[in-house]
Amino acid sequence: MSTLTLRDRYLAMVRMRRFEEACLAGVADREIHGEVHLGIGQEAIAAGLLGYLTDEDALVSTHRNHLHALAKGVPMYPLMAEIFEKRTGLCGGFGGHMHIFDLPRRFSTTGIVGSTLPVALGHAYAARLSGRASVAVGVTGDGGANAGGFHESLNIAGSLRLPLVVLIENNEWAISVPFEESTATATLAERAVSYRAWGKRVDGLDVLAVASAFGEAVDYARSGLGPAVLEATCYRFRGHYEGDPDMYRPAGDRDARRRDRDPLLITRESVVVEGGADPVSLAQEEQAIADEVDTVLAAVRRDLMPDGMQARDHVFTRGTAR
Amino acid sequence: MSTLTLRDRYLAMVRMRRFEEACLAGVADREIHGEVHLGIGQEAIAAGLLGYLTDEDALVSTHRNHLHALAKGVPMYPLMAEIFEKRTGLCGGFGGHMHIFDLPRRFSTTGIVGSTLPVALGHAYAARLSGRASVAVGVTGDGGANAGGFHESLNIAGSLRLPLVVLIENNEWAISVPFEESTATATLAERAVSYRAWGKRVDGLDVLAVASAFGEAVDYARSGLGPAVLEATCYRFRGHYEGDPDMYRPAGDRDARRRDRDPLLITRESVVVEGGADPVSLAQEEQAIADEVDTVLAAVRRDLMPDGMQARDHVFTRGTAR
Amino acid sequence: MSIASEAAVRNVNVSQCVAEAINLEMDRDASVVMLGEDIGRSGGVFGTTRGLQRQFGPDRVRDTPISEMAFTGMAVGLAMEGYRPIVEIMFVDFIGVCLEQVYNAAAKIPYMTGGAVKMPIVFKTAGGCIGSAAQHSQCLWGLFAHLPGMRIVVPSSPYDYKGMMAAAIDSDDPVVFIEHKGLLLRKAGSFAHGREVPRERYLAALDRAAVLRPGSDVTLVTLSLTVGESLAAAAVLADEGISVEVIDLRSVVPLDFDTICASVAKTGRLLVVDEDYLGFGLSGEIVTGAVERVGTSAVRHVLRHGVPDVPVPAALSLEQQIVPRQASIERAVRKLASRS
Amino acid sequence: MSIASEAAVRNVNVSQCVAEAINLEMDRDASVVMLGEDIGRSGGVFGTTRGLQRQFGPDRVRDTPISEMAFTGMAVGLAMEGYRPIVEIMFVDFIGVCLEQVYNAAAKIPYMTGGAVKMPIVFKTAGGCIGSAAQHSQCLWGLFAHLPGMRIVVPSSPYDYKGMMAAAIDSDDPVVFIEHKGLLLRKAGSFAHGREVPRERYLAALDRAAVLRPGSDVTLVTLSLTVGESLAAAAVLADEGISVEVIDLRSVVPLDFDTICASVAKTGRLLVVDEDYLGFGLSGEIVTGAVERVGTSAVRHVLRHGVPDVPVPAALSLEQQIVPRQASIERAVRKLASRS
Ligand SMILES: Cc1ncc(C[n+]2csc(CCOP(=O)(O)OP(=O)(O)O)c2C)c(N)n1
Ligand SMILES: Cc1ncc(C[n+]2csc(CCOP(=O)(O)OP(=O)(O)O)c2C)c(N)n1
Ligand SMILES: [Mg+2]
Ligand SMILES: [Mg+2]
Repeated sequence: MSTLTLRDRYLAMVRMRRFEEACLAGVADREIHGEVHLGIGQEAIAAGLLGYLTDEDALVSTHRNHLHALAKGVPMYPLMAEIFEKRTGLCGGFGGHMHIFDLPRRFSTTGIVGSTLPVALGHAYAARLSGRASVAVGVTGDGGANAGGFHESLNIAGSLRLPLVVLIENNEWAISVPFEESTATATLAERAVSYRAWGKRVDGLDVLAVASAFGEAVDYARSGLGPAVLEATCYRFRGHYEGDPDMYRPAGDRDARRRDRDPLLITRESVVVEGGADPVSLAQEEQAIADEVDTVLAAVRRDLMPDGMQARDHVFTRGTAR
Repeated sequence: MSTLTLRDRYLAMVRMRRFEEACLAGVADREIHGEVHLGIGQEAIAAGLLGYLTDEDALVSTHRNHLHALAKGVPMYPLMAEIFEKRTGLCGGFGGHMHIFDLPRRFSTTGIVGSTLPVALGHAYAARLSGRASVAVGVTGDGGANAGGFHESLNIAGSLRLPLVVLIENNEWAISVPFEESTATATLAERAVSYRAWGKRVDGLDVLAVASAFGEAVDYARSGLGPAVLEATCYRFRGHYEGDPDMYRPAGDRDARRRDRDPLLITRESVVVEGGADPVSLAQEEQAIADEVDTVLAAVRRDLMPDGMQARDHVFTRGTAR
Repeated sequence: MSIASEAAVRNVNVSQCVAEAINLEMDRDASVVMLGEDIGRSGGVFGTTRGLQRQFGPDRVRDTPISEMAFTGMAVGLAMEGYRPIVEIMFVDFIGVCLEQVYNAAAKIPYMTGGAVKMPIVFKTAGGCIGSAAQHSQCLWGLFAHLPGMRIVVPSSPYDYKGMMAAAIDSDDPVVFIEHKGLLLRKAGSFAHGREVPRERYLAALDRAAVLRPGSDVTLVTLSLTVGESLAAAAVLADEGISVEVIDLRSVVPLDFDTICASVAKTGRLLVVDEDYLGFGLSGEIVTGAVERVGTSAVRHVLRHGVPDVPVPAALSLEQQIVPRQASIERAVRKLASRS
Repeated sequence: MSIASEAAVRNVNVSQCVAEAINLEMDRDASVVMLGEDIGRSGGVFGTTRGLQRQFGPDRVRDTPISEMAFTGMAVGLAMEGYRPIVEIMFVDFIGVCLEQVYNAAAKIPYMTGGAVKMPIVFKTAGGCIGSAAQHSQCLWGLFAHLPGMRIVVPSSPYDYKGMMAAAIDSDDPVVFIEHKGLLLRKAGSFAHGREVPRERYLAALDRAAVLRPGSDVTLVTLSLTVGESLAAAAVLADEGISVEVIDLRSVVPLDFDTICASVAKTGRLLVVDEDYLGFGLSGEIVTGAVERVGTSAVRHVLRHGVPDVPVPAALSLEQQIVPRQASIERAVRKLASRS
């Protein structure tokens, strides 16, 4: 188990929420011109990952990747700058929100659903080849778990006992398709047996429960026993992407979930009530985080877009394949 | 349970073996110019299917499909003619051995591993749409069960409770890769739980055991409970394709398996010893089957190849898309 | 094609035209069924299937899991059962997870069976650049076109979106129907061509190009969203004294070379504007096909304007440099017109 | 390229040349690893990886399950870890199950990262027709070539199979390396060109075409197995008084237009012979690229000879009608040479 306190994790969640809100502002002001998928409401999962991974461990994420990037230690500034399509971004503005790459931290993403696990499996195989006791985390949503790559990757990991940790964020929806309608079983964790994998389902609004289960999963994989499947349940607070009219979910249910089951509020309550945190100093720390994010946002907004003249760079043929 | 006797099934197996041997002759004489995959040694599985399916039920098979075609009632003559690339074949010689289609019998094949189940799922969905109480059988080898389509198709079948029967012929090898090396679990049938499916593993050399298990699987699917996964174990007697040097399997083991565990010999023994069959009349029937196949082979050999001038037919653009 | 009177222009967007076409086909033919992600409960991420599930039920308008290999294969099985499936691959960029069933099964089965089995499947998908970077901005009609056995339909106007979808469903051949994300939410009234969309069912030809604007200096061949951009460019260029004949391809396979060649024979200058990758695709086929038919002496000058064989970048500043739009089309025409 | 003295021609087949190249690269660079079906224990269905697993162990030469999506993706992850993976897709026809990781990940990541991440992956695969019908006979280099970001390498001689495989592994760009099933088991001594294969390591250029036979009447551009067929055809045609310049492309992306255009400028007649589907692919790109560079007046006559946009049929009688081989190439040259 990591040495992080509940308060640490809570503050990380605050930082994540503020980060997503900064992105929201970028959408509202049309600074981000592509589509954006936010993880608001799912912070307890990402914050539960903290403390278990080093730069030697890999994490491969999805279209909904910002929180995982932060959890993996990707610095906020170049991350936000990439999402804002700026030349100061991690990829110089060539990648954008769905294509975040931070090689030194072994963090990458893809916008194609189901494509994360195969890449994570490659990192897990690299660990084997290089004799490193590292793990590779592949993230998928509940929807992505129905793609063929899930099966292929877990079977390979199981048969070679590779250190692959599959983190399923089950937020009950894949765009407009509810989990129960698209999945044969009641849980996704129970599929673990098909791959001789460790499997567990955890309440993804409970950051400590996630942390403890993720710690177990990582330990299992790291010790060479094979892959682990951790399913964390949660709820997508916003539309699938910013701009999604989200008419397919009962509005009453959605509003109630957001009001009554916000992981940020739940965790804050624990920090104060059970952890006995001083509300004043907590509020100060929250404010400091908000200020940090605001400062980054303001700076990113001042950054330049990439130079259009470079649009043909970075392909070996330089746009003259022909 | 079907009304077929063990003797009926045995004779069907003899017919299948003789059919494959006729194809072998076509390879030896270079009449078949493409690659050919034979099912010798796996007859007890195909013969176990007999009696449970009608033309309303579909069967989608693989590169190793001849026995399934015969089990599905595809007539021997146009089947063999197609394998021999003749104009009298099921597809007029356009398809060939890996692409056998008999639409009235709802039988089809594909040469792409893992692609059978999605197509079978379509047939299962058609049963649902049309209100037919039919089933769709999708065949795969042990190797093909590791392809993504296996997972995707079974999950859909499980969540919609579609009448899909997945028949896995586990012959221990996928070309040169042994089953245990490519698969995380000890059996494939145990994956059924991931799809809320019926699942069973059966000895695929025991034709009655296959028949009874297949009957159960079909009943389960037909009654609307959802998909069924039947894994039948067997052993690939010959190289993966005709011409395969097959140096990757220990020759001693292979020879012993072929000698001691030939389903044809095993079943014949049962027919005689347990079934009390008269060896003389049995031999006569065997001979009659051999004669039938020989007659078909001789006729197919006399048939013409398709007219080369038709090579651009059957595509709407007639080879002039441009 | 004349511009309809405003009275006849309905207040519909392109997605509604598509939904209307599918609706009419499903209504008249019970064998038409639809499979795809988010087509039912939500009516499609762009609304091209809105209302269909409510009308025809969840069995005929099936929201699938994210399992493209399985449900494209289902369409093949359904077609063998006599159904006429429409499969939605949400974005064409995702075809890499399920091309197998499209090109090795659906496209080949009619041929592999010596004509015995038809594959009346529509693969409906959205392409084109609206700012979503490398994995969500591609067109890829050139990829499908290289693989024989499929019609490739790429409409540009509200009228064609409806009429060609109806004809695609009606066709016994497999059809890849590629919508442009940048057109789907546009109102019919905002188009300069094909604005008038009848309420009733009609079929638009699947294999004819359309001369949308006659001209004498340059033949500009294009499709999809860049048709509108090209018409706008042609209007500007006319003021500069450059007469551009704008041809809307409508179909990529087959190509209507009669229309293309008649124009090139007249102008001697051929410009292909293509939002797909430039190399090894549509533009090379059109130039070569024209040269093969009318000879190199008749095709005096050729120019291609398309995405210059790089992925689509995220930042607008980069994207604008590589995706053909009105201003860059004008530049291309001027360049070609200046050659003699 | 001169024909080597018999003494220098080793008794190896093309597959052995490939295995030798991989062996030498794996030996000098521990970051080279290989993934694929049947590459280890069996040494490859055509023997192109024979002996490698014994030498380098099962971790570096990994027999995978039939899970192409997973193991092509593994290569992407491995490349991000600093490895140089070689992935074998047994037959190119199977690319439809895993194109996703090839074109949306490997091919785009260098660009999507603004040059920060390299993808030194070789996708090694076998194409070409040897009688196995519609799903096992395709070439498909035109499909890959349409998608930017990958080198497409298609050697024709034993020398190039070895040298270009070495260069492909050595390259920091993703490379699709397409072998021809009909060449892999042929002995070096049976080739008319590139028969001499050094034992030691060497790299052959990845982006240069080769003029294998000079000629003055017709420029014949081709690649892979039809190079040998074309050389044989050219010898026959020489006796008839037709002088054919035979160019072996070697690389499809990038194309070496310097070599092509120099020849066309001389002959004025361009024939592309392509075993891939004719439409929307290599031949259109070559004709158009040549016209763009030397102008329509210099390219007086063009002709394309390839698989006429139908799947490959099973029966030999049908196959012979659509797959280009020596006799049909001769007919095509005669047809083009007769035009003036
Ligand atoms: C192969 C593929 N199919 C479809 C899509 C379109 N798509 C993007 S996100 C998404 C839903 C994903 O659901 P889930 O995995 O549950 O993740 P969530 O969005 O809920 O976080 C879909 C269908 C895609 N990007 N890739
Ligand atoms: C997608 C795909 N990958 C690889 C192949 C090549 N291939 C053909 S059969 C085969 C082995 C199949 O093994 P299994 O499923 O166990 O069937 P068996 O041959 O043993 O009957 C392979 C790898 C293919 N046809 N399709
Ligand atoms: Mg979800
Ligand atoms: Mg097997």
